[in-house]
Amino acid sequence: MYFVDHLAYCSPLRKMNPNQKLIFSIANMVMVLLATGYILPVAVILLMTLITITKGKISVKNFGKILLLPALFLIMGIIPVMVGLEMEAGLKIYLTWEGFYQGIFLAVRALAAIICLYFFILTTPMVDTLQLLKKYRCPALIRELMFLIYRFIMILTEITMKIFLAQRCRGGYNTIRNSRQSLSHLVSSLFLGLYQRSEESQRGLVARGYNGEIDLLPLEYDPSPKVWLFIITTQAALLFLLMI
Amino acid sequence: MEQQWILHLKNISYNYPDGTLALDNLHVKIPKGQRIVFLGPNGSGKSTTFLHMNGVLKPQKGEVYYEGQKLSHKESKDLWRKVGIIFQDADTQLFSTSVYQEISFGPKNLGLSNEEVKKKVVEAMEATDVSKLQHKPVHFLSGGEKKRVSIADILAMDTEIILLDEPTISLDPKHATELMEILEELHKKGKTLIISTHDVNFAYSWGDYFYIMKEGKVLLEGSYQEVFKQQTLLKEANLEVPWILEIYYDLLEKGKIKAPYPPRNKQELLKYL
Amino acid sequence: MEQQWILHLKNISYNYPDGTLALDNLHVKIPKGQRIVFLGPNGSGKSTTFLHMNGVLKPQKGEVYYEGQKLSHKESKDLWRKVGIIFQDADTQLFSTSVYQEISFGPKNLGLSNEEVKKKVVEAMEATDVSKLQHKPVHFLSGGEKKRVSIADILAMDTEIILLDEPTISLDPKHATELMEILEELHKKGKTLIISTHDVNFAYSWGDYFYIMKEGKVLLEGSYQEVFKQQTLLKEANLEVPWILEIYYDLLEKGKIKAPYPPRNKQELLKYL
Amino acid sequence: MKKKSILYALTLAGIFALTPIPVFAMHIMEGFLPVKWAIFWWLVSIPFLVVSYRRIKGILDENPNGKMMLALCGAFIFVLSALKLPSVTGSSSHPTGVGLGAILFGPYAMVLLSFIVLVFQTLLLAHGGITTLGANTFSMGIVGPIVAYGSYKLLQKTKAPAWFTVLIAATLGNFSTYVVTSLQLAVVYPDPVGGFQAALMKFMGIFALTQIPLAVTEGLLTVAILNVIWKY
Repeated sequence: MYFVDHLAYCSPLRKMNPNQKLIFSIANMVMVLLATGYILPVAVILLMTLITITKGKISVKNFGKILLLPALFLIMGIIPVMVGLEMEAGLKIYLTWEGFYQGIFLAVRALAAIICLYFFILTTPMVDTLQLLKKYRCPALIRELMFLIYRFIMILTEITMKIFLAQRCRGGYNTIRNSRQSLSHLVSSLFLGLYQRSEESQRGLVARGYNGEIDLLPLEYDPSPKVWLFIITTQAALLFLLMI
Repeated sequence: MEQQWILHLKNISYNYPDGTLALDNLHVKIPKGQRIVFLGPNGSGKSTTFLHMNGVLKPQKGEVYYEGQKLSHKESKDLWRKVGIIFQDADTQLFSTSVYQEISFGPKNLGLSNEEVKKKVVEAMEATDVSKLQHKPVHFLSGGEKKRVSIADILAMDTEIILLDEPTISLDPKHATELMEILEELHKKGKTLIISTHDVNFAYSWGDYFYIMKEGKVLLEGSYQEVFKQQTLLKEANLEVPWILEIYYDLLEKGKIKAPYPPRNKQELLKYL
Repeated sequence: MEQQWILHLKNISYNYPDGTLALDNLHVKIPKGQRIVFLGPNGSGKSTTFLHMNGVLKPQKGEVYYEGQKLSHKESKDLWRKVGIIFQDADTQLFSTSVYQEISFGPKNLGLSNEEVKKKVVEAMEATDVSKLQHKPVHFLSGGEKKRVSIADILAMDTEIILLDEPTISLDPKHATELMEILEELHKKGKTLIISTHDVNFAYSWGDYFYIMKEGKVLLEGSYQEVFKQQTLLKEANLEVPWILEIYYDLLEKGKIKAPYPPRNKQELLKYL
Repeated sequence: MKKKSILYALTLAGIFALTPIPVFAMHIMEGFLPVKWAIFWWLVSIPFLVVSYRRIKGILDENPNGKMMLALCGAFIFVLSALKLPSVTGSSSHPTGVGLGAILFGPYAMVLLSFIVLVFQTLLLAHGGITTLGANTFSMGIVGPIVAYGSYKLLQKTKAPAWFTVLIAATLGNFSTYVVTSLQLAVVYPDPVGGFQAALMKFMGIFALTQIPLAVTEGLLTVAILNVIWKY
C-alpha cells in the first residue's frame, strides 16, 4: 500500500540477508558523511544507484520518483547555506562562491547518503527490518510496539482510504472548506474507532494464547560469504578514496 | 428508437497503478427505472465499474454517457450528484459522529439550503426507519442499524441512480427483508437500482436485467430468461445456477412439470408443482 | 450412560461492561467429533458464547466443563490450547504482516520447539493452500486469501475443537466451496467443528446438531429433524425455513411426495421428486 | 489485492501522501548533518527516550491490555502525518500530529511514539533519515509535544475558550518543531560573516515562516477533531 514498502516486497534483493544489507548501507553512509571531497560521495552515488537498479530491479522511473521526495527539503536546506545575510545597515542578501560551493557539496553528500538509505529500504521489507531490531538488542517492548504499529498502520490506512472513498462519493473534498471539514470528520472517526479495534485485536491474540509477549518463528536468511567479501572490498576501496 | 438508457459506459478500460487490467473494454447500458444486477465473483471488476458510474474513477479509455449525453472529464466529476453508491461495508462508509450529521453530509455538499437539507435528512431517516437513532453516535449502532444509516446517507441525496455493493452480505434474514422493502419503495418511485452481488438466488428473483462479469469483462447480459439458461457460462464465472431453476429444469427433464416459463421465485415454483 | 460431551457450558450468564445482558443462563453441550451449528440473528450472543468456549471471556456466573471435568478459572484460561476460534473478520485476527510468522504465533505459544512449530506451520499452510503466499505481506492478500490464512492460524495449533464465526460471509461461491472441503477434511480427522451463522440453507445441509439462539438464550436445540420442523420457533428467532424443507413440506401437504424423511440437500430432494 | 488497488488508485488524486511526489517533508533529510552533529542529537534525545520508555513500561505493567491501544495510537499518528492537508496555497503539506498527540496522550508517551513514527516515516515514506533521527526526534518528539502540552495546560488555567486553547497549543506545537529544525541547521551551518545568528535568520526565514500558514491549518484541524472526540 505504501510505495516504498511495495517496491521492497517485489525486489529480488529481498532474499538477501537483511543484516548484510543494513551493514552495507550504513557503512557506506558513514563513509559519505566523513568525506571531505567530491570523489567518494560521487563514487557511492554511482555504486549504490547501479546496485539498486540492476540487482534490486527497481525501475529507473520509480527510483527517480523516490529521489524527488527530498528535493524540496534539499532546495530549502541549501539556499540558506549558499547565500550570505548581512543585517547591519539594513538587510542585504548576497551570494558568495564559497557559500555556493559549500551548498553544492552539501547537496551531493546528502544525495549520496540518502541513496544509501534508499538501497536499504527499497530492498528490505519492513518485516525483515523489524527482525533486525532483535539482533541489535532493541528492548522487547519497543520491538513489539513497532511490530503491532506496522500492522495497524496498514489496517488504519485501508480504513482511511475507504472512508475517503465514501466521502468522495458523496461530494466530499469538493472545495477547500469542504475538504477541511471532510478531513476532520475522517480523522475523528478514525480515532473514535480505535478503542473497539484494540479490544477486538486483543481478543484475537488472547484466543491463541497471548500472554503479553509476542513470540514468533524467525524468518531465516543465510548471510552469504560472497556478500561479506564484497562489503569488505568496497569499504576498503572507499577508505582509500577517503584517505587521498 | 431504442429504449432510453440513463447511463452508458462505452469501451471503458482501466488499469490499476500496479499494471493489472481491472476493466477490459467494458460496455454497459443501464435502462432507466429498472432493477439491474451485476453478478460475478470477487475481483471480477464490479466495484471498479461502480466507481466509474459514480465518477470517482475517471476512465483511462472510453466514454461515459448520462441520459444520452457524453460527459467531459469535468462533467463526469459531478456524476455523484446523480449516482449514489451504498458500500458493502457500512462500518467504513460512516464517518460522522451523530446519525443526523452523517446523513446530512451528502445534501450539504449538493449545496442545498439548511432548510432543504433538514427536510431531505428527515425523509431519508423515515424511509429507513432510523429516526429514533438520529442523536445516537454512529459508533454505538449495531450492524443492521449501520447498514440502514448507510442507505439513508444516499437516499438523502435523492440521486436518480442508486448503486448497492453486495447489500445482503452480513445481513440476517430479517434485516435483508427490510432492505428489500426499502428497495421496492425506491423502485416504485422510479429510481434506477443497480446491485452487485454473488448471491445468484437473490439476484435471480430480484433483477430485471443482468450483467455477468468475469475478469473485467461482461461475459453475458440480458433478461433473466436469457441469462440464466446459459448454465455453462454461469459456471465459467464461478457462479451457481439458482436452485429454483435447477429444480425446474430437473422436473422439466423428467416431464413432471409443464409450465411454459421457468418460475421466478419460490411461490411460483410451488404453484407449478 | 450419556453420550460423550467434549465441552459443556453450564448456566453461563454474562453481562457486557455497559450492563446489557449478553448471555442469559446458557446451557450448551458439545458432542465430540460432530458438526455443530449455532443459528441466530446478529446480536443473539453467538460470538459471546464462542469466546466463553475458548476461555477468552470468563463466565461471570456458571461453569465450564471440558471432557467431563469442571474447569477452575485458572484452567479455563488454558482452554485456547483445546479450542481454536476463527474470527469473522480476518483483519482483526491477523496481527502480523508476514503470513509465515502469523501462523507460527499459536504453536509458539503452545510451547513447542522451533522445529515442531515449523512443521505445524508448513502443514497448516498446505491444508489451506496458502504455501505460495507465505512470503507475501498480509496487506497484499485478497479477502479470500486472508480468510484462508486465518484458518491456517488455527489449524497450526491442532486443537480438538474449531470454532468458526460466520465463516461463509463475504466468500463467493468458489471460495465457499473450498472452505467446505477444508472442513470436510477436518471432520474426517475427528475434529469437533462449531459454526455460527445466520444462513439457514447452508446450516441445514451441513450440521449434525443445532442450537438456535435468541437474545442470549438457547431457544431450541437438537438434530436437523427435530429443530427444523419447529417453524414457528424459527420465525421467532428471525430465521427462515430452509427452502429445501419448505418445498418438501408443501409437496407433502399436496400429497405429491411420499418420502418418509425430509431431504437433506438438493440431490436428495431431486431424487424424491 | 484488487480492492486494495482501487483504493490505491484513488490516493493518486487523494489526500494521501503515499505517492512519490515532492511534498513538504520537513524532517532533516539523511546526510544533511555531519557525523558529530548526528551523534550529538542522538545523545540529547536518548535520555528523553529512556524516561518515556520507563514511563510507558510502568503503565503497561499495570495494565497489560494497554499495549494494543498504544500501538493503535502510534499507527494513528503515523496515518495522520501521512495525510495531505488541504491548504489555501495549493501546496500540499502534512500535519505533524504533534499537538493532537500531546493533548490526547500526554508529552511523556509522545516521545517514544514520535520516535517510532519517525522511524516508520523514514522506512515507509522515505521522509527523514537514520543518522538524522536523533535530531528529528528532538524537534518533533520532544520540543513540539512539550510546547504544545505546556501551552495547552497554561492556557487552560486562563479560562480561555477550549477551541482557542487547542488552536494555540496545536499551532505552537507544529511551529516550534520547525523553529527547532532551523536552530539545528543554523548551528551546523553558521553564516561565514554573520555567524550563528545570521544563519538562524536565514533558516527560520525559509523553514519556520513558510510553516506559519500550515501550522495554523493544523491548529484549525486539531480544533475540529478534538471538538468531535471530546463530545463522545
